[in-house]
Amino acid sequence: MNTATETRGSRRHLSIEPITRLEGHGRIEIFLDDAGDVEHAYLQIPELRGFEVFSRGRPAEDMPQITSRICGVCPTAHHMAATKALDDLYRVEPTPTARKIRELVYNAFMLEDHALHVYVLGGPDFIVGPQAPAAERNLVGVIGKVGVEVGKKVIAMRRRVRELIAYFGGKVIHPVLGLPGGVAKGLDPAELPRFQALARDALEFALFTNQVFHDLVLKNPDYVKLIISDVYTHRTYYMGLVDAQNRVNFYDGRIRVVDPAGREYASFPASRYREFIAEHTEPWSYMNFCYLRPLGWNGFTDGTGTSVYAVAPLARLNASDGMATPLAQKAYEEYFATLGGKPVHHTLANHWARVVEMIHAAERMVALASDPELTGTDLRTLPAQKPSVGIGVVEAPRGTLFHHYETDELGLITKANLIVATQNNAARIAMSVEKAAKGLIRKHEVSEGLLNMVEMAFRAYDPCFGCATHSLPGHLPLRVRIHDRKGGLWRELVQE
Amino acid sequence: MPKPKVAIYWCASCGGCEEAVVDLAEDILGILDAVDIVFWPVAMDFKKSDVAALPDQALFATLLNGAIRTSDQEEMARLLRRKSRHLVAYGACASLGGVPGLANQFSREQLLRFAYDEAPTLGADRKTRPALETRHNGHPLVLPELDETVRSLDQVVEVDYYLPGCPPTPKLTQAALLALLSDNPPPRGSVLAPDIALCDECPRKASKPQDLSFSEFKRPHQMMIDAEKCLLAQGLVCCGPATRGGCGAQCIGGNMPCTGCFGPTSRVRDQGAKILSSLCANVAAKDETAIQRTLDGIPDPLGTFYRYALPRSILRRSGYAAAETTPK
Amino acid sequence: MHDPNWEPRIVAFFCNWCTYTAADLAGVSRLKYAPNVRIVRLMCSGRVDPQFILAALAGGADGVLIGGCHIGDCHYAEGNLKTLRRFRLLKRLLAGFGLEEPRVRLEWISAAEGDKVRCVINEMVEQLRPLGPLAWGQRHGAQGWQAASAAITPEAEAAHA
Amino acid sequence: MKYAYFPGCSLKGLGRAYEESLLPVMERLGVELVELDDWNCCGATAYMSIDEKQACVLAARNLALAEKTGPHDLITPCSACYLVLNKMKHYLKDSPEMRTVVQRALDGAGLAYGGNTPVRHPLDILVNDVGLDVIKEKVVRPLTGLKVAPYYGCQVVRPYATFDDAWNPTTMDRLLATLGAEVVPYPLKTKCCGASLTGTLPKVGLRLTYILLREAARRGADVIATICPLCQFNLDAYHDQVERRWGPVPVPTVYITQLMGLAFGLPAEQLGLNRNFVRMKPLPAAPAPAQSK
Amino acid sequence: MNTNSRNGDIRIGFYICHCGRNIAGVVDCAAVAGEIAKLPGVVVSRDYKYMCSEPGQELIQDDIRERALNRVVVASCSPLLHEHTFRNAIEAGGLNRFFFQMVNIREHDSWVHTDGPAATAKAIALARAAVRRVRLHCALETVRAPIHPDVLVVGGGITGIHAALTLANGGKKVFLVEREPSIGGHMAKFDKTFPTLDCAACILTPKMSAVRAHENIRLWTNSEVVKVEGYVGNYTVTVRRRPRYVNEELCVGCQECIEACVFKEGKFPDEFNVGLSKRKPIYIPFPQAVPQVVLIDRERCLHFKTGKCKRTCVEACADRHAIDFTQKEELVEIKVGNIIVATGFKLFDAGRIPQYGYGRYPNVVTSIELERLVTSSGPTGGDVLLRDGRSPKSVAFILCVGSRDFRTNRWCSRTCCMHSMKLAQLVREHTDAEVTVFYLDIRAPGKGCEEFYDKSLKEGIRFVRGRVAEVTDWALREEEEGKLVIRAEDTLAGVVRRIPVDMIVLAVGMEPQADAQDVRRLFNMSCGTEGWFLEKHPKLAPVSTFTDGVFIAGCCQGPKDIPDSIAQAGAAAAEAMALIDRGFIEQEPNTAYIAEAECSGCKSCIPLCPYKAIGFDEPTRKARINAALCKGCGTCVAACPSGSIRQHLFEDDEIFSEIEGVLTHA
Repeated sequence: MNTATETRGSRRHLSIEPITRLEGHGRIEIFLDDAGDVEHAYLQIPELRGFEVFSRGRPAEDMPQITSRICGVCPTAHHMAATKALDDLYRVEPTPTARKIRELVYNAFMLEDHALHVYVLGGPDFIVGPQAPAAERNLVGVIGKVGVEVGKKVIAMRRRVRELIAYFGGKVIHPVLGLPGGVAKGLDPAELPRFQALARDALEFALFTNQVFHDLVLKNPDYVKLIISDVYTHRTYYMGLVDAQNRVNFYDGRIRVVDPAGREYASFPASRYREFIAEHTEPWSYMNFCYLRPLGWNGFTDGTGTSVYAVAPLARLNASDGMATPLAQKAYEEYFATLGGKPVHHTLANHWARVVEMIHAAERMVALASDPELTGTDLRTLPAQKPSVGIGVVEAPRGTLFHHYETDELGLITKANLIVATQNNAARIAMSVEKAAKGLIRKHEVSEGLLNMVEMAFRAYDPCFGCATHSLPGHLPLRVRIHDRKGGLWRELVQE
Repeated sequence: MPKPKVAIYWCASCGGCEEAVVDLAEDILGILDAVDIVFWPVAMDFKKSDVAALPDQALFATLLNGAIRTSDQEEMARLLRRKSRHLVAYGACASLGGVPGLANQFSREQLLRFAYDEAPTLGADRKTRPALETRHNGHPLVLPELDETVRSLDQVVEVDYYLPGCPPTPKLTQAALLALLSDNPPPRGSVLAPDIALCDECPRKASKPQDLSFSEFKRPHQMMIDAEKCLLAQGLVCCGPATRGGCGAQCIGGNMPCTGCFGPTSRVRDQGAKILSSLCANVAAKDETAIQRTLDGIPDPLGTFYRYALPRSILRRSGYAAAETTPK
Repeated sequence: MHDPNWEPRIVAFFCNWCTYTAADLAGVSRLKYAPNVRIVRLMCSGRVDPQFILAALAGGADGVLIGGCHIGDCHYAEGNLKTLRRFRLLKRLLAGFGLEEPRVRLEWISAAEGDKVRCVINEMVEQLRPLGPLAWGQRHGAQGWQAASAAITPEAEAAHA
Repeated sequence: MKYAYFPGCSLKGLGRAYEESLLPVMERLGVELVELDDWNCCGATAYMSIDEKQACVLAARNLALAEKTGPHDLITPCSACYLVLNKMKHYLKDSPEMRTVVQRALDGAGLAYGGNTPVRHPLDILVNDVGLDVIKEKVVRPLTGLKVAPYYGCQVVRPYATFDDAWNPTTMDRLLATLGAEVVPYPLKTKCCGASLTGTLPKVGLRLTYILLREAARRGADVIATICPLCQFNLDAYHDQVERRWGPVPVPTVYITQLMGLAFGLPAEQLGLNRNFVRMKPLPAAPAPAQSK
Repeated sequence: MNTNSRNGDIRIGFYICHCGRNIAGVVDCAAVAGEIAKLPGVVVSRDYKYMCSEPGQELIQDDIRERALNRVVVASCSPLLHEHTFRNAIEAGGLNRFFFQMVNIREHDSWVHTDGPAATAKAIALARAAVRRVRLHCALETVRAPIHPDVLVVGGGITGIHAALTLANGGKKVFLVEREPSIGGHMAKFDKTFPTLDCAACILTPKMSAVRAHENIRLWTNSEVVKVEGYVGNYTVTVRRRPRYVNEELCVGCQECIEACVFKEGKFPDEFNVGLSKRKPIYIPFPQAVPQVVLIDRERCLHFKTGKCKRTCVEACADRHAIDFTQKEELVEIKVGNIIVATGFKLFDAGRIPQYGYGRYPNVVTSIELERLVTSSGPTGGDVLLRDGRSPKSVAFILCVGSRDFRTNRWCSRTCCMHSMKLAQLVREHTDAEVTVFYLDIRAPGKGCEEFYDKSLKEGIRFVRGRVAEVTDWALREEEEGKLVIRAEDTLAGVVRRIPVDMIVLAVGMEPQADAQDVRRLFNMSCGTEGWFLEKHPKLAPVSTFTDGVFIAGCCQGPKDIPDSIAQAGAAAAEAMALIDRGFIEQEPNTAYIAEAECSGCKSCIPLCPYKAIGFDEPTRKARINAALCKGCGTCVAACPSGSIRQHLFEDDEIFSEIEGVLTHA
């Protein structure tokens, strides 16, 4: 690979390194035609960490802690998916108390993770502004825009929510609470008031965030135009976890898929995920691209004939019939009303959908925190059966997450398979990037602002290549490289 | 006088170490008063060239997290080493190799084979392999090559300090930065955490009997775990005695055993060997079969004792792994 | 294929009271055995820290032999039992590291069994031959633990400087 | 109880009476013998001394067949077979070189031998597996008053004294006592019967035979009990020549299994007793059943 | 002079010993010295003929002074042999005795290898390791522990008796523990002793009574050692004293009780007469028994079995009240500084060689049985008789029964030849029988023994050389009728003989005691493959064991005749006395210690210590090691999960550097 770098180095290329603020790394290669218009763009993921492989031989009960190391940003998602896979593996139901603790922790996690993206990772594009200089498009920039007080509020809220996770999980980054049939630690009733107060504040915070989003984004016609502009639009399938009433649920339920017209295409339990999901390999990327198996791989195409689907906030809202909590439901309705009904195909709408979900998560926290069963002492159902296969699913902030383990009868992993959020989105992300590039880069005209807008197409998914490349080791920065017709490198945008 | 410049960089990591820095929460503002974070990919837009342009030693310190798996990472590690007065291996992966270091038990080929030939969710086009160089629609596309092994940072460049933990706690992070900024920084090579095993600070220390011997090793899912009593005394494998303290016994606080993310004390060269040594010595059984039966309670010694430190262990990686290399 | 004049190198950890003495007896009895073994004397096989075994393997040994008193005969009552327990799990661990079975071996050899020293060493050398050099350090781009531990135990290294 | 059964050539030929008595007796005791399918020469006779390797391969084939038929011990009534098959097991264990020769040969025949199947002698099985008490129960016609000299021959206990003492074996003594017979102390239990010499050095061989017969007679034995077809034939077939040189020594030699058959109340002719040159006298009058208890 | 190791400048002296040709014959000593000279810190590197010699040691001492050495490495023989010598030497040279490391290139190299270059390479590797290691050595002080002046002697045979008397006469307090009810052992059963044919009783009895009488000897018969704790100088021994149901203090040995016993006649096989006579449930082992105290056989005594005995014995004992059915077994704990083990041997069981017909043919007897027959105090009053009372016309001895035979015992029992010739002569004295001795080789190396052999020949005893094949009772010829027939090859004449005789004597060899293995563990000794207790060195330390303060003497160490046993008894006594009179022992300071600040108090080490040397210090919540109790095995060091326990002389870094050293290519 070094040699390759050198030969490229010998070519004429400039590097303006624009893409950051996403966990893990990727690379985009853009090829221009003679006219200087974009002919093709490729999203490349250059890592492989091999979690499935080095999980082999490990005791299954260690998986929630091992797989959480796939991603330190959403460790709780992996931890929970793994834990649910263990429930399935040992055929045990978590006790009511345990289930509620898990849900409380999980919603708290969704809230703070979304908050992170809204205020630190994706948000700045809007809050600070797409055209703003790079150096300002970050937390500090956000603080500059909304004021230190808000900044402190954001930080404090995140801290408190994460303290709740840490209370149950021991640690907030890579928690340890999950065990088959329950959780390792219960809630001391003395702590309950603290968490109830927190839940209330969390809800207030979510609503405040909703307000901020309305004030800074929706009140700005340019932004709204941008969101619904065709450059950021793709007609694909959408996938998400829903409860019995087809309402959004992060922790549990059936997997529902709707087609580009918003009609239910499939609804299935996690155990059947292999029938609906398949991975496609492109020789030019380490990351496999997921598609709907029954439809077959039809390339990076949207609209009719596509087999590409999306996950994450936008997809979850599309795939559901509503939210399970009142305020979130209200926001949900406003969201679709504003954006022209279901399904919403606008990639940038992910940001708003994220805010809607924050409200939902906060409302769930309030409900759970006031549930008498939460302080119960019956924390575990001990496994009695010999293990063989276990499949678990949750909605990670970045989309549907599958953990699938097979073990020998000692419960040692013989086979593991993981489908993570960003992988589900990979094909659509690639398309979004190419479309944005085609739409924005014309006649050799490239500005950092334009490039950031290409980048936005990408960042809206809050893609986590740390996750996506769970199957890939080490990692590389994302580069955008623009090549001319002769294949020579024309411009390179690199983020180390 | 300008504030000291600090860089934070990641290699083969999960982003948890970034989160750990973010988890300084309000305190991050305090740190931003003391130092300039000039380079932090996850949260700020800055350029490699900015760093390259700096004179050597210009950075006061670099907190580098993640293990080393690709030559790009090695290149960045060297660059940052050159630019930094203090290079800090931040977190378990940089210090010890970390959980992804478990990949050292397998070969790169095994990793690729699963991902592209064997995974149950692969589609009709299974067995397509990513290629280092391909042409697509006539466009040349290249991918970096993966190293055979995961390496800890000090196996690539000289490291001045280690900040252990998966991830390090905000408390330690802050303390570390302050220590480095102080007039008499700790001696080079030191690990910026207490050099004493976890039991010292474990809230359950007193509940461990003095004559503990193991007639059985239990696995956490097989039993109800007493929330007060020493986990070893409950027959669970807790790596606390062989693991550096300083984390505040968080996992114990979560009522689960220590898995060793802070690595060994300075007196130990191989964390796994040591925990194995002490656990086994205290097995109660006296005859071969009984001993075997007891030890069956630890079905995966490698994964259990080297959860974070395989690349940094004495043997570093599996022999099979070395035996099988990816066909080019 | 490896260098034809390659000879297996075995590091042996012998307890002072039984096996080391047995090796002395082998000498006094002028028994002849393969010169491939390097004996490190410890007071008891219970002192054999698994780290020593790993260090030997990583440091260039092709095999490691641990010798102690027979069970029940330990000069320190039960030191050898502790060795046995460690050894059992260590073998499983080393299998995980992909180390061939014959490379690490535990033998109970009493002070009287000079001939057993001869047999065991000869046998082990023959078992190692077909396996070829372990060369763990080179194989893994490390000079074994010496490089690996450079930073963590600076004082230890300084001592060798 | 189930065993793989290797009769060997003798039990189908000269030693037919042995098989004729062994099978019904074992059946009485509820012991199932499954004759090996397609067994071949055990490799004994002169073969062993001419080409040891090939002899071993022959033996090994039988053992391989036995292993194929299942996890049962192999029972070999003929002392020669018993010895050779056991010898083979030791060879395979001790001599890597022999192991390779044999394995290569077996591969050729699509067979394999793991060295597991134990090779056992009926005497061993009767005393140690079946047990004397079980045998006692089956005795309906105790051999009370019958004086028997137990003769083991040279091969069952030497060199592999697996189930009895090499110098002073006693299993047959105890078995005979169980049948109600009177066991005469017979110091020549394991002396050579001369069989191996009668062919080559008739003089020497015959003398050995004579010594065995005479000592049995002097100690008042009505009959010599044996467990080896070769011994039985040798002690039974040369009475004429013995008589010519030293005068008559009319002691018959029968198989232990034949005596068991009688004790179990099986008719003499079914036990092949009529095949003897020197016939055994009919048993003394049956005692009252009370005594048999 | 720099005493403390690490940072100071290290000046190492390396010395390789030729040991005459012992080492130099195989290892190229000069080459080794040359290689080692190149190593950092090595300022002197020499090879010399005999390092352990005066001039050899002076060589080192001069270098220490003139070249300011502060570390010394000697490559020669085993440290178990000469480490002490060299440590003393460098100490005398003004260096702390632990700035020393020894390399074993004789026992572990030159003596076991023939390939010169390979042996030389090995020597270099081992030396390099030692040089790396010695750099890290620290100055240490040896610890002195006092020695308890009392001695325990285990076994009351002639060996134990002599050892006890020697010590007692030297003014030491001795505990003599004997398993049997009387001391005297095998020798007490003998009629006469070879080659002098003087009466065994006459020389043994006085010594036995001397033991009884000696003020410095505590004699405990009917007793066994059950537990031994501690170490040289400070052993704590537990002795089980079995009840004899007769009070030793009160019994005067009048034996009236035996007369009075409800059993009018002896009914049970008499152990002392190896079953050739009968005794009563209350009895005295033999007339000269010491102590002269009767005892009651609980298994056989009516009182114990039925409770319905008239207790005529008690009446007979009258006002002496010596008989005490209530006696209980007691455990006594004693403290001693040294232990002499003289537990003797057991006779080979002739039944293990069925072809000799022992047990089947009544007139096949063992040598010890015959010994009792020829003794005037024996069951037959000294008449050698067949079981049917006839006097034998012909007697044959079979030698090496169970000895010099791979199927039984491989060793020569050393005494059977002479013992059998003695018996043969006695048989000739007592009867007019023809005597034939079947032997493999006549071994008569002892003083006066060869002469004794000549005497036997002169007296017309026939010797046939050859291992007897079998003994039977079937006759081939007339003259064999009704006799035992020996079949043997006469290897001198080259013919197989059948020899009919009336009586056959099996000269059974000696074997280790049945419980030798338990006894060995009890006293922490080793056994040779044959099962005899192992001496520390076959030549230089024949009565010492690998456990300091535990000595062995007599036949428990290997077959011996009486003079040799006595000699060893004296030697062992002298060794013990030497230690006692020195008053203290020096202990290796190889103890484990805890780096206080580093210990996390995880308690993993505490249960590991067999000596309870590790405790938990509640105030500091850390482990603490009591150096006085630590024996330096290092098990806790290897086990300490945080590496916070270290061991003097065996520090982790020292061992790592040794490993590194043997593996570094030259």
